[in-house]
Amino acid sequence: MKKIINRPENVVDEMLEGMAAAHPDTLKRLPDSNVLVRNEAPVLGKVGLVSGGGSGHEPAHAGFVGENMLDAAVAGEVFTSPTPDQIFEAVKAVDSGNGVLLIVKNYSGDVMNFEMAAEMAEAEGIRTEQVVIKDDAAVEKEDDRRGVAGTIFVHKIVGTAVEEGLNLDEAAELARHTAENVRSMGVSLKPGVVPASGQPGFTLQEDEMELGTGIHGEPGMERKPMQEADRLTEELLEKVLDDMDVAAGEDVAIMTNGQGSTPLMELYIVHRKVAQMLKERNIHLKQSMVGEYMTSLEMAGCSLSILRLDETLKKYLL
Amino acid sequence: MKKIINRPENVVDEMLEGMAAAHPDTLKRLPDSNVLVRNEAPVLGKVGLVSGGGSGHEPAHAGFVGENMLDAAVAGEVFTSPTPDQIFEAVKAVDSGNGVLLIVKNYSGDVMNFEMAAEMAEAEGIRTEQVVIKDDAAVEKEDDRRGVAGTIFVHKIVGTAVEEGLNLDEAAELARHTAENVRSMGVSLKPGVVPASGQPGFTLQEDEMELGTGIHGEPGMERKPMQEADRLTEELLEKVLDDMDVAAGEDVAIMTNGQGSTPLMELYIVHRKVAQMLKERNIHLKQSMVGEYMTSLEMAGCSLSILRLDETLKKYLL
Amino acid sequence: MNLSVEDVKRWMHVSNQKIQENKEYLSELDQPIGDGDHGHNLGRGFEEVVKKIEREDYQEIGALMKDVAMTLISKVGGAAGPLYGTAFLKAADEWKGSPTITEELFIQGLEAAVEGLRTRGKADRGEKTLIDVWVPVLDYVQNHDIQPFELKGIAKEGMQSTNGMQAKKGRAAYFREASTSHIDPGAYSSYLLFEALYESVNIEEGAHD
Amino acid sequence: MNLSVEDVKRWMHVSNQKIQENKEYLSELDQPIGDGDHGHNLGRGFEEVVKKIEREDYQEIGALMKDVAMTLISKVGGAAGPLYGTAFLKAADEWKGSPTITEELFIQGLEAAVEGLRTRGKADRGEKTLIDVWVPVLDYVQNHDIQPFELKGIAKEGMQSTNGMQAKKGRAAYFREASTSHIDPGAYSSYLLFEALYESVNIEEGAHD
Ligand SMILES: Nc1ncnc2c1ncn2[C@@H]1O[C@H](COP(=O)(O)OP(=O)(O)O)[C@@H](O)[C@H]1O
Ligand SMILES: Nc1ncnc2c1ncn2[C@@H]1O[C@H](COP(=O)(O)OP(=O)(O)O)[C@@H](O)[C@H]1O
Ligand SMILES: [Mg+2]
Ligand SMILES: [Mg+2]
Ligand SMILES: [Mg+2]
Ligand SMILES: [Mg+2]
Repeated sequence: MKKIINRPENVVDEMLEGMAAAHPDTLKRLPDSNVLVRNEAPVLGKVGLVSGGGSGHEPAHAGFVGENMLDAAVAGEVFTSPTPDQIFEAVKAVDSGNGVLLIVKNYSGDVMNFEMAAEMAEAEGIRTEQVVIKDDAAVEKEDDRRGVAGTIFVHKIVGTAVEEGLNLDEAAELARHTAENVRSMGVSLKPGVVPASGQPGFTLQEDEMELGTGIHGEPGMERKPMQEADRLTEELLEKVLDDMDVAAGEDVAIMTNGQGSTPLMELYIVHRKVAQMLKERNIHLKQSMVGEYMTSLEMAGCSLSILRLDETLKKYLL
Repeated sequence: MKKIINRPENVVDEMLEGMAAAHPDTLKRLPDSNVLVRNEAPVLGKVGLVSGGGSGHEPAHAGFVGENMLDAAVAGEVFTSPTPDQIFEAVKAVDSGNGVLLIVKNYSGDVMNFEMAAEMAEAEGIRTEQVVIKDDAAVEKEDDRRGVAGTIFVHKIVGTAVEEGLNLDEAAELARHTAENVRSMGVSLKPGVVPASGQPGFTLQEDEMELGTGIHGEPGMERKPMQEADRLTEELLEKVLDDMDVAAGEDVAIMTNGQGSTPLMELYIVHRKVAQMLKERNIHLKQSMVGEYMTSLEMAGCSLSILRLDETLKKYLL
Repeated sequence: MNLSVEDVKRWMHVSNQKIQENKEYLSELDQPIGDGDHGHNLGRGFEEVVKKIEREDYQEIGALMKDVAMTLISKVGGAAGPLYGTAFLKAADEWKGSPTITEELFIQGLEAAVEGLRTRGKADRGEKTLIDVWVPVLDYVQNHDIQPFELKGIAKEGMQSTNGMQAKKGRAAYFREASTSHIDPGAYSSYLLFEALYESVNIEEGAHD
Repeated sequence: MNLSVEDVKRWMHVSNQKIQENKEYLSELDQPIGDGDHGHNLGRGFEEVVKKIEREDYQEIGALMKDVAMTLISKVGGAAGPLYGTAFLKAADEWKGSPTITEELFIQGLEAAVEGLRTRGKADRGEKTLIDVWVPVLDYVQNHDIQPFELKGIAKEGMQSTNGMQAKKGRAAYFREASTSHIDPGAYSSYLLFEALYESVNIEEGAHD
């Protein structure tokens, strides 16, 4: 597997350096850290918003740092949660005295590292709240559900809301409310390759696909013969609609997310079927996001995330 | 090669349907055509801006339809220029009586089809101007240079300028001026696969890369052993800097463009080196665009496009 | 060699047959020195051409040829669409109002077509394009009694001559030296059109025997 | 079994050696039921641990253990970082101010560490995690005279017992039935730590013979 990198152990550092060099008007890198912080941070009077996770999911998370989004993003090694000291640096950098909300994806490592960071913050007198996102409809048991692409909806909605003055408890409440209304389901055709190992995370035959794959290439519900776009879209969309009992007449937003190497052409072919199916069910598609939001290196495949919209969510999203 | 599609002959149609369904607030599809048009078109008093080309380069071109960008994008079959009748439909839809500027990439097919469309428009009394973009520094002879990712700079700058009231001649002049100050150079690691044939456009060994590849996978200057990111970036950037004799003290914008399946992580690693090199040469990096702007299906690799900025270009770009 | 409306229709039908039969081969020729779509592009176009002209009742050849040209223009795309479209459109102008094409008209039509190709493609002989078939064919008809079989032979020679040329125009030009020792796909498809002309006239003559 | 500052330093050195030697193996264990990084994560951390503790002069074990814990916390990441970090940090609290760890202190430290692991990981025995090594080891030291060799054996049994369990916590849980018939990588690395303890004490005892 060919990669445009230098030494594998430097990919995260060099990527962050590149991001900081590319977007000096928006963000800066905290010295000696893997934290990218919005230039204006800490924004006076505003609750700070911090997210993060392993690297390899770009543009998540640093790509979502900015106005109406995150105040800081913390990058771990590739597919490895960031460490508590780094998260804590981010918390300190964005706290304006109004506390900091941590948006965490439900992976053991992420949950534990953010929890430890929160303990460090508490010890220093900084208030934090954590919201753990569990949007992956592929997993049955609610507690085990992973946080995947739907997390971006939470960033966006809460990011906008805190800009308008919500306090920490209100922000946490809104984040939980948003998370409850998000479901995601992914399918993968080809794994990504972690730079350090140079090995694919799993193997699939030419005629196979894997339904419900996680964002690090962990396996999902089942391996199936490859299907055409419309059948595959039906499987994904029906799963998320059913899982949340979306009813006729409701309003939704949909993210059709590419996992890294799927051409945008294919994402739009999928999205076309999504729009058709929603129309048939009289569900109103109020907003579409089609592109790469939460990737897994060069994994091929896509995920659908649905957000059920009520008046509150519409206010901050649309 | 697995693809998320239905029937290969329907990919363009279904993609366009998906785009229209996803972005109803921005654009609409002209009935029975492969043309996506900005909702407000024809914008009163404004010169119309039309571009297009084969499909498979998404988000180019329909992804750039909107305010301060294109009024319409015409999609051909995959990697095949659109036909004159389709381009002519686009011209008619965006002409508000102020004429239409056609931004064409320098490929025989594109040039000829746009030329015929312009003849059709002339026959109907619609004034058009064509500007042919030749930004590919990989090709020696200026007339043979292809139009590649740097074209997006022209869309953006002229799109903004016509919004501010430039007339057709001024717009064409600005487009030519922009084009003269753009150079691009690409490298590919892995070809894309055209849905109709299911075959890769070319083959490269695990340790090979191809410098100067075109956006349909046509070959470039040379095939070389795979290099690490910094060396590869040096080759690309030196080529474009030298080709345009960019001198110390000048201002530039850089687009680090992914060709389809290259992780954003890698693009930022490249961009980091770009920023370093420019700094060393005392060339000022005024704007960075890092991401997928002009792809070739799932081709792996990247291209660098440089725009030398003078006061006029800064005014419309920054 | 006089061509009636029916003859020209048959020419187009046989052309379509040949293009479809050679679709994969034409795209294969386009693979090493282009983007591998020439056969598919023309296949898409000629399929529509025969559909279109079957539906219509033509009184003269200009209208028929114009339909052929417009269909190719709107269905083929790429480089081949505007080139063949322009060629047939220019010929249609010459043949407007004529229910039969005489040898003289045929030559005039071909002259106009080649002129159109040159202007549209800004290409000349020896640049490894379909021009390398059309120009020798024009040469031949201008200077000889037209024998369809000979005309086909000339087209074939032209097509074969592109094997060995370095491409200067179109996508193939990016392959530089590597473009040599391949037949140009556009030259091959042009050869097929002239072969189809020979065969449709031949069937015709056979039928009258 | 009494442990001096030097003993604990040696324990950490031997632990590092074992982790580095088994880095690829640990990541391989993590491949089929995780994301294949466990060895690299711990390797990165323990390398820093020995660098850190080499530079410092410790008067007591609490400070030494705290440095170990904080280094693991800040260098490992993933699930293993906070787990091992928490375990060592809790033990460090128990060992604060003590220049030597007596058996009693050792037991207290281990109790605190396991308590920390349980709270941090919200996991229990039988869920195919490193807990399945730590809990039996704690059981053993609470109920027997500590024989480092036996302790190592208990750790090994615990590690082996994870082969056959279905994972309920961590990434491995997503593999459900497929996670059975694999050794848990965290259990294996925990076994290595206890093996390192045995070997460092053994060298020590050997050295004193
Ligand atoms: N400028 C030109 N002048 C004449 N013929 C050309 C020119 N450019 C391309 N061609 C012809 O077109 C053929 C390629 O057609 P096709 O593959 O359908 O289009 P594209 O190159 O756009 O994919 C070439 O083989 C060549 O004969
Ligand atoms: N909730 C948990 N409780 C206890 N141990 C856990 C838990 N989650 C994971 N582990 C342990 O961590 C190990 C995986 O560590 P590692 O691969 O470094 O982290 P990650 O899973 O984040 O890649 C597992 O083998 C398991 O022993
Ligand atoms: Mg990991
Ligand atoms: Mg083509
Ligand atoms: Mg072609
Ligand atoms: Mg792991």
